[in-house]
Amino acid sequence: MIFETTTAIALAMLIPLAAMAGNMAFKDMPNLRDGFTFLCAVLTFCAVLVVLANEGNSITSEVSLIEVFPGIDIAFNVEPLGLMFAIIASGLWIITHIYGVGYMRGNDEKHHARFFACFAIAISSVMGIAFSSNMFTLFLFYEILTVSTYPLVAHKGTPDAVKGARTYLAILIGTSIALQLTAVIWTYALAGTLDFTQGGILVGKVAGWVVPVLLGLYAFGIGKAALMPFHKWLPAAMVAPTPVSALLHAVAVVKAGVFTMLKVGIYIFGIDFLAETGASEWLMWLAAYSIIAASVVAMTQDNLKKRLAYSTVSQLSYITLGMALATSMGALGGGMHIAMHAMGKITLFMCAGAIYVAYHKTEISQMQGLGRVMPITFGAFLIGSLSIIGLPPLGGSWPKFLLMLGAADTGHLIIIGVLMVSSLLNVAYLLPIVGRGFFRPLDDGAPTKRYEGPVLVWLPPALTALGCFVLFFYGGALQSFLLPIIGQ
Amino acid sequence: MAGTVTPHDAKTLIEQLPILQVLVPFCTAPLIVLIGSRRMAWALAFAAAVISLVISYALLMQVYGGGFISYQLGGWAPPLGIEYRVDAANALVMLLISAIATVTLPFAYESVKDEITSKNHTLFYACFMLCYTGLMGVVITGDAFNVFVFLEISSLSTYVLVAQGAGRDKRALTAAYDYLIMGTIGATFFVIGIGFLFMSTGTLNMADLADRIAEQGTNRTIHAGFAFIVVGMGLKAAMYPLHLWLPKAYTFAPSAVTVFLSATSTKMAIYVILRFMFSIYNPDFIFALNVMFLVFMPLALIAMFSASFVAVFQVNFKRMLAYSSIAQIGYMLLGIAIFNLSGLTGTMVHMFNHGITKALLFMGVGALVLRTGSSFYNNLNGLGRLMPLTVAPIVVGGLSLIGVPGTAGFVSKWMLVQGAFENGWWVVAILIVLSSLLAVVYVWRAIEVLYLTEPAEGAKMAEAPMSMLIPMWILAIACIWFGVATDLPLGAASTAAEVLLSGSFGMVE
Amino acid sequence: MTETIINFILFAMLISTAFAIVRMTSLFAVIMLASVFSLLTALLFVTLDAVDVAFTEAAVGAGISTVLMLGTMALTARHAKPQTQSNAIPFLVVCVTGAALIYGTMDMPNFGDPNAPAQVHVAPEYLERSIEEIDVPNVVTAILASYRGYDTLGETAVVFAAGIGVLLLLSGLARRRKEDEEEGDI
Amino acid sequence: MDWDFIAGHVNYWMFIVLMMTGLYIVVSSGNLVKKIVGLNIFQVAVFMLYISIGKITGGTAPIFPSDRQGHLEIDPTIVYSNPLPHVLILTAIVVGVATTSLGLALIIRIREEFDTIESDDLVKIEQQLTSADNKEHGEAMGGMA
Amino acid sequence: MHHHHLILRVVTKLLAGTIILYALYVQFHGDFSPGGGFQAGVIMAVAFILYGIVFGLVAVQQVFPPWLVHKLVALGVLIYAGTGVYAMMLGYEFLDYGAFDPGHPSHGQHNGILAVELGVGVTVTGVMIAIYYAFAGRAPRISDEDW
Repeated sequence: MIFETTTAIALAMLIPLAAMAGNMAFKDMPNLRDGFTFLCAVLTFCAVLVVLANEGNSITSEVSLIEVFPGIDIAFNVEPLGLMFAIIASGLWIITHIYGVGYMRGNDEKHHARFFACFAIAISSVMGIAFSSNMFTLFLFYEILTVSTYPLVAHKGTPDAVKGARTYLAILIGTSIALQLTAVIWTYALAGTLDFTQGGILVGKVAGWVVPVLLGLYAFGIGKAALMPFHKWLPAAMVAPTPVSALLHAVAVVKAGVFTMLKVGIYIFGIDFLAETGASEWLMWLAAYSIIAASVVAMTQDNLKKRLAYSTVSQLSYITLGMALATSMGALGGGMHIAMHAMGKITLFMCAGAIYVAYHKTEISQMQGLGRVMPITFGAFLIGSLSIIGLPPLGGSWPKFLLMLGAADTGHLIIIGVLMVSSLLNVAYLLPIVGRGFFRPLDDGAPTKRYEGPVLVWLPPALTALGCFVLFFYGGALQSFLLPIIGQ
Repeated sequence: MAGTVTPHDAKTLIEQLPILQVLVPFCTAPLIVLIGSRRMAWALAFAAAVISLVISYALLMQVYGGGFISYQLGGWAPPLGIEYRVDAANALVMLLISAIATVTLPFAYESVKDEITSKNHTLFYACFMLCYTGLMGVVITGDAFNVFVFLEISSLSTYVLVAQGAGRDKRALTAAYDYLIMGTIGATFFVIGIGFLFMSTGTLNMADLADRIAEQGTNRTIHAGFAFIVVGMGLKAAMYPLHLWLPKAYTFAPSAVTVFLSATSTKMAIYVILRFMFSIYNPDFIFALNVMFLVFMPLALIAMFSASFVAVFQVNFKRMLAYSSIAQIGYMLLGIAIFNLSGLTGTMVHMFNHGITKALLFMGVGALVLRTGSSFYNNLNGLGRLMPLTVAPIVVGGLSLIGVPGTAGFVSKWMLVQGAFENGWWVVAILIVLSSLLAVVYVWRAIEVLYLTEPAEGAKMAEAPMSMLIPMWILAIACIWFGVATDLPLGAASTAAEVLLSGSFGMVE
Repeated sequence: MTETIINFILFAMLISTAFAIVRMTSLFAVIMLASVFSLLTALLFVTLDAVDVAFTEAAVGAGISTVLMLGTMALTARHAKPQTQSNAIPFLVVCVTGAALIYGTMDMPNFGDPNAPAQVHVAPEYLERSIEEIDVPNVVTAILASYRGYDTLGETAVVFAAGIGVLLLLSGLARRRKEDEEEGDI
Repeated sequence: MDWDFIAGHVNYWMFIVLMMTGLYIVVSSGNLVKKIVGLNIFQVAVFMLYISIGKITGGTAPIFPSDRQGHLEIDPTIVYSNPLPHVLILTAIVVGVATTSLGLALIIRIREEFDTIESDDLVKIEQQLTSADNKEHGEAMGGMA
Repeated sequence: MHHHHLILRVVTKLLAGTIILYALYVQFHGDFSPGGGFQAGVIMAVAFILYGIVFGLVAVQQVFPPWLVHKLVALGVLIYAGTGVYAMMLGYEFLDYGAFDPGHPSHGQHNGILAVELGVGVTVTGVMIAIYYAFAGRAPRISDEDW
């Protein structure tokens, strides 16, 4: 035990803030600034690992910082799902930071200091989300995350960027304030508490029509989970520089959304309570619809990042689906998918960024034959794609398997069908990109010499692609790590 | 008594605090005129504000947990004499007013220099102190007629202060005139209301009024008195649809005046409404309950939506904020209409939180006006990059105005929504959050102008002077601080709400 | 009975003055009639035993206000434009307010009733105690300056506020010497 | 409503009629000076109502007679009217004149700046100024408004 | 303004003095008969205003310079408040005139009332004259002949 868990949690949130301060202070010294941020990223990851070492997969009691309303504190605790989320986010921050430095420099973007400072705040608030022990604290950091990522989306300052950022903000703030906040306060008024509790806090406090309505307020209010029809912000946010899309819109922000969704399902309503009342049935169907519809839309996108964004929308709904199935297996599958999808999708985004840095291509139709000149990038892309599709021996296969088990448990055979069809659709919109890259001839006048872009840009996706393999072999371990969330 | 020597316990300074609270700023005004020097004027005013702030904090701490302090002016026991009564409800409002005065004065120093002709500066500060005195006097007093007298002190000086904007835009004069007419009608309505109460009870002391109304029950005269008091004060509070004076007055008044007024004067009026409703009339008063539901709630909701909607379409930052104020007053009235502990706490805490938030935002506009000479959006393009230290607090204020979690504005909206749910008024709860979305739109518009548009070619803009930045940052930090560490405003506000709901002054332990 | 008759005559004069003011467009006439209105009010106050108030109303309403209004008139305009806009809304406002007021009078004690709440609480105490405690013949002065002396301080402050307000609007603070003025402009 | 009630209340109604006349002048009149006159009438009528609260039939002004040595004499047969409303109204009158003087000073300034003291002219001028503002500053923020 | 009739000017001078005397009477006799500081202040101001109307603004401002008027305005309020503060310093409540003569509170009350009435009188005189100066200092729109 190097630190107390409490200290480690505090550090996990404070170190990114130090990184922010560092970026402000060393505004005009790029190497010092970026080096310092890297150091902070590593330290943050270490702090999270300390928590892991200290607590393992136990659920600890909460540590309260300050009481805001009577009975509502800003408070933190450790719990497997959150800890997993924290590990992924902080770990991937290191890689994304390296990548980000390469991308921003290679691409001559402006306002580096502001960019990395906002990035750090976002990470800090993700840590807050991961460790919050009640819905209020979670909501607080959820909103900070929205606000701090807004400047990142609007980073370029072009009319397009401003418009995209406006959509981003309007939907995220709009849903969270109008629906989620209402739901949170309503929950408080009904249950008298907002603490995440095994088995839920609403059990016995509420019945009838209120349950599905409240669940609906949450489901749509958690706009970051990009459940249709509130998914538009995600494609809109693709105007952001790619490191933002990679970490925030494949890992931190969207995962904060589905993470919240799982937390609500597991600890606010309680899986059993949902199963008992059948309140989540409609949500399950909506998630299923979202999975298929977003995949179909993804196929029509020519812009690579947009296609990936729609793919994300679809994949996020797997997690929502897991919660809505209202079985242990579903919840577990949803939880695992947070990790697996993160690893796969960040790889894809970083590859997209690498292509942009090296050849300034954004549209899939322009990427003919590029695989021949950047084989590592396209190789990583292939691995990422396969993981998303869910083929063994890649990490992405586990959650799909568990979700299918869950669907079988509850006898929803159609859902199993949906999962199958979705996998096929994944194949249909992801693999052609790789195919085009490797097997089509290069466009006329395109460079024929092998060039992958700066090392800082191609190495990170290669690493995460490797991670997809590794996760497959640790799938079982991860599953047992997450068991406490379903009370086992 | 005459001719007999009665032993008299000398009053300690602590016991004298309630009167000193008003007296310190009060005496400053004539002193400023007597001395007649501009720098001394500012220094005196600031010193008085600081002293008064300390006193109000001390008073609040004395009544924080309930109970009240009574001070008999002239040594005459009420109801014969005038009484000051401090409990959690008015101590909180006094703390707000004195805190705002304390931060406004440093801000005013440069702003007034810029916006008002130099020969008027001395008198301006005297007038400012009178306005401040009047507000404090209204809030602290336990005598119904004394409310009117101090109300007029603050109103008259307010009219003059608003008119001082005429140096920049002559519409300040008509704004002041309209305000004068509306304000005087309001004050006269209030006097009529007091007259009706006096006619039915024979007393003017608030506590005594409450006792006598409770004893003899209500009648039509008392009902009508209630209506006139609420309408009269509603005019002052810019309660929809009596708000017509407000946008012009706030838009054209000098920046420092707008800062102070927006944060304090409407809050004072709402406090008076609360005081009369709850402490003088009994909360159980069925008559009032109907009024809550039939009048206050719809008007509050209309105000929240219509004023926010109008705010969205303004091209002038300052005017936008003025409309937003009307909407925010709607929230406070809604809290009254919700009529339970959470709702009333929401009203009290929103008075406080919105006070600091709005003061901050108007200060921000004032600072921008000082540097650019305009508060129109299209003259403020890209200033966030040119003067980051000045614009950043504006963003904080904007977030608090929306009610983003972690800011002061969130705490009050939370309490209101919670109150609505406790009543089972979930439609109202949803309307509250929906109207916050309109706030997102109008606030974000300002933020986009300041940050995401390109500044004019080669434009260079200095940061606002320190005397403005420091108050702005203090308020910005307060906006965040009170959004997280809520025990001061929320604790006091919930005590205040309990006091009010118990229908008395202080609490019977 | 005589009092009632006098009251009625005064009221008739007051109301006709007020109506005349509504109709008039010559500001000079309006101001003069306002002055007459004040004088009539002062008379009414005397019949209601409020001599101090009558004195003040005469000095203020008929005196100061009239002078100020005439002064303003000299600085602005002599005639008001005849009304063009519709009177429906003002009339409605007035009717609603009036109705509320009349509703309020329904439970009022009779005029001059010695047992009205206002006469039996607080007021008799002033009359009884002031002889001993203050020892001045004019009870109004006793209350004004002592029992409710704080209101009067407030009243003084209102006058003070009006004074500096007018200075702020029209002239500014006078200085004793030229040098002061230069100091003020730094 | 019996006769007693009417006789006992007709005074109040008279004052209310006066009040409403005053209020009507304020609300309906377009001339700024006349509005102030109306305000005065409105307020004075309210004062009358107050003073009439204090009146006791057969009462007299609340001033004690004093004997030759200056000692106050108390004659229990004399009924004094209620002095409290008088005090309140003294204050209110002063407040009223203070408001009037401020209003008039404002009118003088308005006349100097706008060259009119008629509210409909003022409204027109202000509308022109506002639409000029909107024209000049309208296209802030690329089409959001 | 200077070609007013001689008689008017002589009478005004006589009248002004008388009015001031009357004002002083009202001021210091207010507790025995109707009237007090406020009325006295108004009457006192009228004396100067009358003088100003007849002899012109410049003349009256020489007698009673504006800066002095402005100081009086402030002074009056301070006299009033100071009376109260003095009582506080003696350990009593603000404005408790009983403090001035603890052995005989009604005497103290007397003194206190005189002091505060003086304060009111001074302020009212000052304010009324100041307002007159302010109004008269503006160029009229309607000339004398048009009246």
